[in-house]
Amino acid sequence: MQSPLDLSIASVIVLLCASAAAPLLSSKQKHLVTFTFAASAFASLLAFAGGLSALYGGAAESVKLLIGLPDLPFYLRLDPLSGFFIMVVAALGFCVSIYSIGYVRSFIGRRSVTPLAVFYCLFMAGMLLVLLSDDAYSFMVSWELMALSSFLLVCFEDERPQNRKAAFIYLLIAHIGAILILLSFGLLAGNAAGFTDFSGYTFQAMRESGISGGWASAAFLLGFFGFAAKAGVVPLHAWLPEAHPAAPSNVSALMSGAMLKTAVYGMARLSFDLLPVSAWWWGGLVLTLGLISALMGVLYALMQHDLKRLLAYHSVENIGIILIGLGLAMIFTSFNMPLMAALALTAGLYHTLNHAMFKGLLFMGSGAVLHATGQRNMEGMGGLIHRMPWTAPLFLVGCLSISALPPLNGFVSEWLTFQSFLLSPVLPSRLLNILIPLGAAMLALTGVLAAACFVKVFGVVFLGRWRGRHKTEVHEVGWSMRAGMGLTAFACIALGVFPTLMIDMMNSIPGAMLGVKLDVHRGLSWIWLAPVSAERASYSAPIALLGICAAIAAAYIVAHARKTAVRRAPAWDCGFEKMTSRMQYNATSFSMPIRRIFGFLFSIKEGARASGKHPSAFFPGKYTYTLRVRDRLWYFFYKPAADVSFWLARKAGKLQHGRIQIYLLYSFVTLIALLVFA
Amino acid sequence: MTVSFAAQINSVLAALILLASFGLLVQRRIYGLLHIFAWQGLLLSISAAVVGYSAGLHHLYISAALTLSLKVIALPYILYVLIHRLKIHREVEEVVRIPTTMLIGIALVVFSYHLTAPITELSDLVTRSTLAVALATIMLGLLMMITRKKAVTQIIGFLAMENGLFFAATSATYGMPLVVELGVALDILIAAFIFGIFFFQIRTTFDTLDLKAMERLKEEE
Amino acid sequence: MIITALLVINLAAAAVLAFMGDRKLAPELNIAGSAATFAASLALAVRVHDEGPFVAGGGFFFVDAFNVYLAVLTAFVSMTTAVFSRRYMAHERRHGKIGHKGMRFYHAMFQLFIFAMLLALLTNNIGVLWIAMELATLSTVLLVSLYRTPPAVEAAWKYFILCGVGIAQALFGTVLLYFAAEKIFGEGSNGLLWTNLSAAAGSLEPTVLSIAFIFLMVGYGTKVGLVPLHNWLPDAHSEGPTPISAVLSGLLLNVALYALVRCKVLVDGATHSHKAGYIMMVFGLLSVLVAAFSLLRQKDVKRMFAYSSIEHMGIATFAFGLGGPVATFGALLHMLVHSLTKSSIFFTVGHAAQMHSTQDISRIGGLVKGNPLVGWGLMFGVAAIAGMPPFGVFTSEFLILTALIKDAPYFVPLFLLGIAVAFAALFRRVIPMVFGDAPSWQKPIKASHMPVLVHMGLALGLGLYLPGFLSEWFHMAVEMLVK
Amino acid sequence: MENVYSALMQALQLTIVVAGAPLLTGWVRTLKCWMQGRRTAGLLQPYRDLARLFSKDIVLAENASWIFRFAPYVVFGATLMAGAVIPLISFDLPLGATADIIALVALFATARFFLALAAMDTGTAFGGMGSSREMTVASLAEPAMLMSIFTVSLASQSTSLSQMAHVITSTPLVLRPSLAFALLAFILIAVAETGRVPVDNPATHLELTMIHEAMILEYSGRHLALIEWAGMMKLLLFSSIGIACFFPWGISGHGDPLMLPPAFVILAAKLALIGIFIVLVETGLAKMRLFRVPEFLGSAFLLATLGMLSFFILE
Repeated sequence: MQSPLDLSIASVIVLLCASAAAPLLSSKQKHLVTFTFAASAFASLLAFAGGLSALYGGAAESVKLLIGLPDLPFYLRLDPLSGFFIMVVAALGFCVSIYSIGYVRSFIGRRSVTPLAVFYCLFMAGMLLVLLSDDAYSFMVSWELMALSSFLLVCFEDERPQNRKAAFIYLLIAHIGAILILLSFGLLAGNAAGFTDFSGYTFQAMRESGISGGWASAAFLLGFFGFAAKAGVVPLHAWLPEAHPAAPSNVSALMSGAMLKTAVYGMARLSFDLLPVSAWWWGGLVLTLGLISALMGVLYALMQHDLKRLLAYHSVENIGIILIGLGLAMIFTSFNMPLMAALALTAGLYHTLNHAMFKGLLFMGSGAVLHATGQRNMEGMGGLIHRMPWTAPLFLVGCLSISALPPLNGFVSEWLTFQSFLLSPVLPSRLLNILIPLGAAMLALTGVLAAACFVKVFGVVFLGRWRGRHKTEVHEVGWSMRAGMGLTAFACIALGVFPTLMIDMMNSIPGAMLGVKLDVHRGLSWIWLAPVSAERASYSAPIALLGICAAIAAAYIVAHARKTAVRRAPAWDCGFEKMTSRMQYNATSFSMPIRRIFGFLFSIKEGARASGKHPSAFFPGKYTYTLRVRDRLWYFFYKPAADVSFWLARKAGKLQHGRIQIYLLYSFVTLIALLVFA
Repeated sequence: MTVSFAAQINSVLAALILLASFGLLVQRRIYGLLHIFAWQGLLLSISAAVVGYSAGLHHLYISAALTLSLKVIALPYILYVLIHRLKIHREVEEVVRIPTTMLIGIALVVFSYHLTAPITELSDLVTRSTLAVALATIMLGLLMMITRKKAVTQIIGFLAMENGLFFAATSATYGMPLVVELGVALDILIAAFIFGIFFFQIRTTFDTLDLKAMERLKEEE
Repeated sequence: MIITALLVINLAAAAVLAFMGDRKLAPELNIAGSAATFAASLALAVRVHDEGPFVAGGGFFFVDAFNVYLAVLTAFVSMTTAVFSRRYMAHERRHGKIGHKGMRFYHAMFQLFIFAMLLALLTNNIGVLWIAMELATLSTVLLVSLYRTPPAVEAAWKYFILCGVGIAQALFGTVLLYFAAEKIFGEGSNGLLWTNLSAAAGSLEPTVLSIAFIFLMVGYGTKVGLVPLHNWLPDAHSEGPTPISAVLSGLLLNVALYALVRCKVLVDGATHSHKAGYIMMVFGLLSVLVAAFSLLRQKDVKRMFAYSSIEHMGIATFAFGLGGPVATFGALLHMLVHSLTKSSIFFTVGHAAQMHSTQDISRIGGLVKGNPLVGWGLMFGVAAIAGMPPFGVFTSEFLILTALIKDAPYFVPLFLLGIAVAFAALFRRVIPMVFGDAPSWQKPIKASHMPVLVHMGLALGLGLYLPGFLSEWFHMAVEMLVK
Repeated sequence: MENVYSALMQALQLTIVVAGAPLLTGWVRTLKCWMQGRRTAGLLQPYRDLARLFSKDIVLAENASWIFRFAPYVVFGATLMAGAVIPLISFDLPLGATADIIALVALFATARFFLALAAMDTGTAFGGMGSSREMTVASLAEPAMLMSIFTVSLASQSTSLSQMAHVITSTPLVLRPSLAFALLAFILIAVAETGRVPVDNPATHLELTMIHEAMILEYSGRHLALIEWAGMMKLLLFSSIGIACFFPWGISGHGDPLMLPPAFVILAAKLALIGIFIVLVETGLAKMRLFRVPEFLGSAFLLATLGMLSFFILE
């Protein structure tokens, strides 16, 4: 039996070898696909085993590699936290790799898939290394390796200019975030012992660095916003809805399901491990931004009709929910209430796992839909459930989970989050007592809006009738794609119905980070989830599921007691005749009431124009409705920044005036100035 | 002759050199520029020789000879030939009007005196007081390059700067070590050839030596 | 002995090539000469590695950890550039951009230029250092105007005049140094030997040296290309032949910075203040900012990378000014990796320009489809130069940034702004060049891939693993630079 | 013995929910007829309706998929599951701990989710309209719901219904302003959730005002029966949630059978009163426009928040 760390390192090596070997096969594309993704699936299995056993064992082991700076080799370390995240990444990585075998084949013939194969493996390796690395240098290297490879994956279909633009925005924001992280490490290392001989860069040294006060806050802020840029926290989310649709769907699944999680890992590592116990406003900041991201994310998602863009905005929402857990945990920690912190942390981390699963599932499903219909625009879809008998139910599972409906996994983590919200009255600060419940209400709003959004998604994409102008031949996807989705769907159900098993295993994380273990049974048997006390609140997914099934069975029996015929007929629809498929509600009309209620948050341009033979008449031949919903933050933040920098660029350009006398004058004036002032 | 006498001669020469560089600033005709430049070179070599004699440093004779051959004979001749061959318009055109240039020049002299005062305090050489003049010459050469429009005049300004440097070397430090002197001389010689080539290139590509033609490379608006 | 060999080889090669002219084997001979130089430099390196720093040629030469790695780097990059220029110049020759006289001149001057830089690096005499710097300028001036196009001539003229003036100011600074040294060492060239000066730095006259440093700063700073003395640089880089742009960016700037740093050591020793450091920091920061913002609106690809050179020289200068072991280590490493990466970028850019027969960014596209190695080479080159790991530039910037926020946090925002803007500008321009469909006017060319591969390989290697001896040298250099 | 007793209680409870729900609806309808001076169809009419629907054939829209046929069962099942958790006449329900009130709300949400999907399934205009509006109203109701729960749970330190009710009954009666606010909020929310006037009108088939009805427009036969039945149960359950949270007195404690008959009577009385209240409201008020609903539920949220604040400030 290998040690967990060995397993993880082995999987990284396998991935690197696969990406190195891929170009050699580039002449035989089919074999290339099979080989690469089989290899990455195998590597994921190794890593999964490693992560799981590390999480189960609860101990930390570390190793020092030979590469790196001479005085700063790469330090790798595997403790429960990183083990958990490795497990998350690997689990999703496995499913997505299986899925990719079928998905990537569809590119063959249209373009070379070699870059996709190479960078896919590099991307996986980068993510695993981020989670393993134990010093600032190797962390940054693997962090940027991850960013670079994912950037190249995003502009895989590089003929489309918007893909290139998306990739650019993504890379820019990611890199700025990386620099911020680097600076925060710089502060920690600078305060640690042995900065000048580079040994201060190890996380161990940072842990022991007695950084405190303003510097600690500065380090936290730098690091947090650095990671937030990667996680897509509002207002740093602008890249996310651009990059995810641009990337191939298997990559979007990984980026959204796994890569964002590495940012969460970074935040957890920074605020619970490297930095000393936080000031309460750190947690307050995280909580607030989490709430804003959750709400804004879901609202923007509701406004979308591009399937993958919509899902991308939901990633913003779910990252927000995860941050809520983290933020509450930090607040509780700052008031020295480790047990409650443990609950909040577990809630956040469990949602991390769940989100990886259902968002991976949903992105893979969208990939399947894209593969089948060749489009991402929901307005042109409908009725796919008749053509895709496998994809539809699997996608439905994803929808139910992300909408936080029992008995699936999304609900469990949101329920735990609510429970930790309900603990806030014990906080000694009146202000927090009053403010935090409002946060709970916002979370509730988010949950229901998400449900509304996914009624829209499933209803418009899979139900109803085909909305497209011309019929396209839609077909079910191949076995490997179904298998990939099926695995994640199974995970969603399992994590939803038997949450306690996983949560018990995750107990080693608060044990390691906060020094307390969480008892989620409170004396009840394993089927019960009672995080605080049996009297306070309890939830049992298995019983709920059984109960519902029993009730359904009973209802079925009752309903079928008397034999009645079933016949098909045109929809009645209040006797409305000549229903065409274009009269159905579509994504835009579905979200109209919500758009009207929350309209003030968006910049909406709505227009209706009569056209046709006599537009002026009361019954125009044609009526065109146009709607453009834009991200306000884009105009508050990004555009001004760009404008300012181009203005400055023009000013800088003026320096290069072209006249040699002017240049000589510069040098002359510089000389005089230095002589006078220096 | 006595050291003090040598010092007096040297300061006279310094005054003349300064005068020469002002002359370069005011002179409107190119041949006139050449003459003044040659005179300045001559004064330099004399002062070098005088210093060398008075301080008994024989390598200064060599540098004096170098100066004589380069700056009094070779360079002016080359420039003369070039100007003649390229039929350069005889008038000097300036960017800044002459009187203004004069005023700036005077300001520069004052500035360089103020700057070198603390240094000359420290020196024990007889010629130390001339350091200010050397610096002033350099600054005036630079000023000339800034305020002139033609390539030729810029070159002359450049060479005037070199004169200032040389003067600084001799007066402030009794001359640099011989290796350096030779190297510098060599560089100046190469530079001379290069700008010779340049004049032809510029002439052939722009058919004028006016620097106005060479303001294309800039950041477009 | 080794040193003389090292220098003579170039001179001999230059002479032979001057006679050979545009004959058949001239490019090969050019390569051979540089290769021999590289071998010699390696021998030198081995000797330094075994015996440590030493003075040779009656105190005329001085080799220590600081200049030996730069010498090896110079020899190496000159070799790869010679290899690159073989095919590149052949292409230019075929397309009649350059005549046989031009080729003769090119080869001879190339070798002379390398000689000048090696001399500047290895000499112990700061007067000779100055001479070598001037020689380096003069030998490249006419190479910049090699194509005889109006922009080329204009660029060369500006290069000539601005650097000439700058270097003249440096000479005055040197004179002042000598003036200060004379009182200790008396007449003769002892007073210009860097070893003596640094030994006696404490007793040199501070006021003189601080004034001297200002002249040296402005003088050598012009050659380093620090804002606001940088104006010659974009023109010269964009208009000269690409191999020359590569060596100018990759080597000459380094050598000038080397000269500046050598002088800074003396001044610090004399004045016992951080004044010189602050001046360098200001110059560096200004360069980073101005270069970054100028990058944003570039339309000419070589011009763009010229500005990026300014930016990186700014970073290195800033780091040297910042001082402290970590920052200095970073700066030394930065000089190395920047020259490797930037020259390889210029190689790929040169080929890209030939493929599209233009340097206009908007007319270059789809490189990956046209010539994968050039395309990916440019992509990864830019990623490296923009500070993406696992390439070496990241390593140095990592050290510099961490040291910066520790020692001078108030500089961080501006510095960060500069880096971020430069990053954005580079990728904004490069992504459309590398990706997308190949334009109709794209023509296949015979590209020389070896140099690019070797350089990028080294840049990558240095990012992941810094050899022991190298870091040893860096530490020694840091010892010498950080008193 | 103990287990058997509580199992019995559970069974009894379920039968009350399943069998009693139509009665409550019937009671409300009858009252309404009286108020409006119409002849009544009698208390038992809902049972007859259900029976009739069960015996009828089913007409499926051509486009309907398995979602459409599966939804009614889920709706019924989820509602019934909820019914097993809310204490009606006794506290000791073995299934009581299965879901606290948050999970309970989520169960109703599941039912709603499937109903909305089914409405989209037939591909008609009204179905989409119904589900869109239903989800909108729900999304506005939920935060207010949570706030009022939060306020109540502040007092009882718990979100498990039995526990909340138990705490209130076992502690001496104190007048809590927070609970008063929460109650008001809860009433508004319950009106919205159960789709009564003024938010929605269960009796209307006027196309553009429908919300709930628009969703089930295409249903017929047993499917419709199940949905209607679930709807009735939902009315009963929301009433009993209100009872458990705010007026739990009279619910029998652990293991005393003697208290059961009075508890049953008291429950019936409470439900009757609630029915009267509903009818008064529905005859007194007119249905409001859809875009007035946000204000309606917004005020519910405001009340709940006030309740929470008053707990921290006054108690």
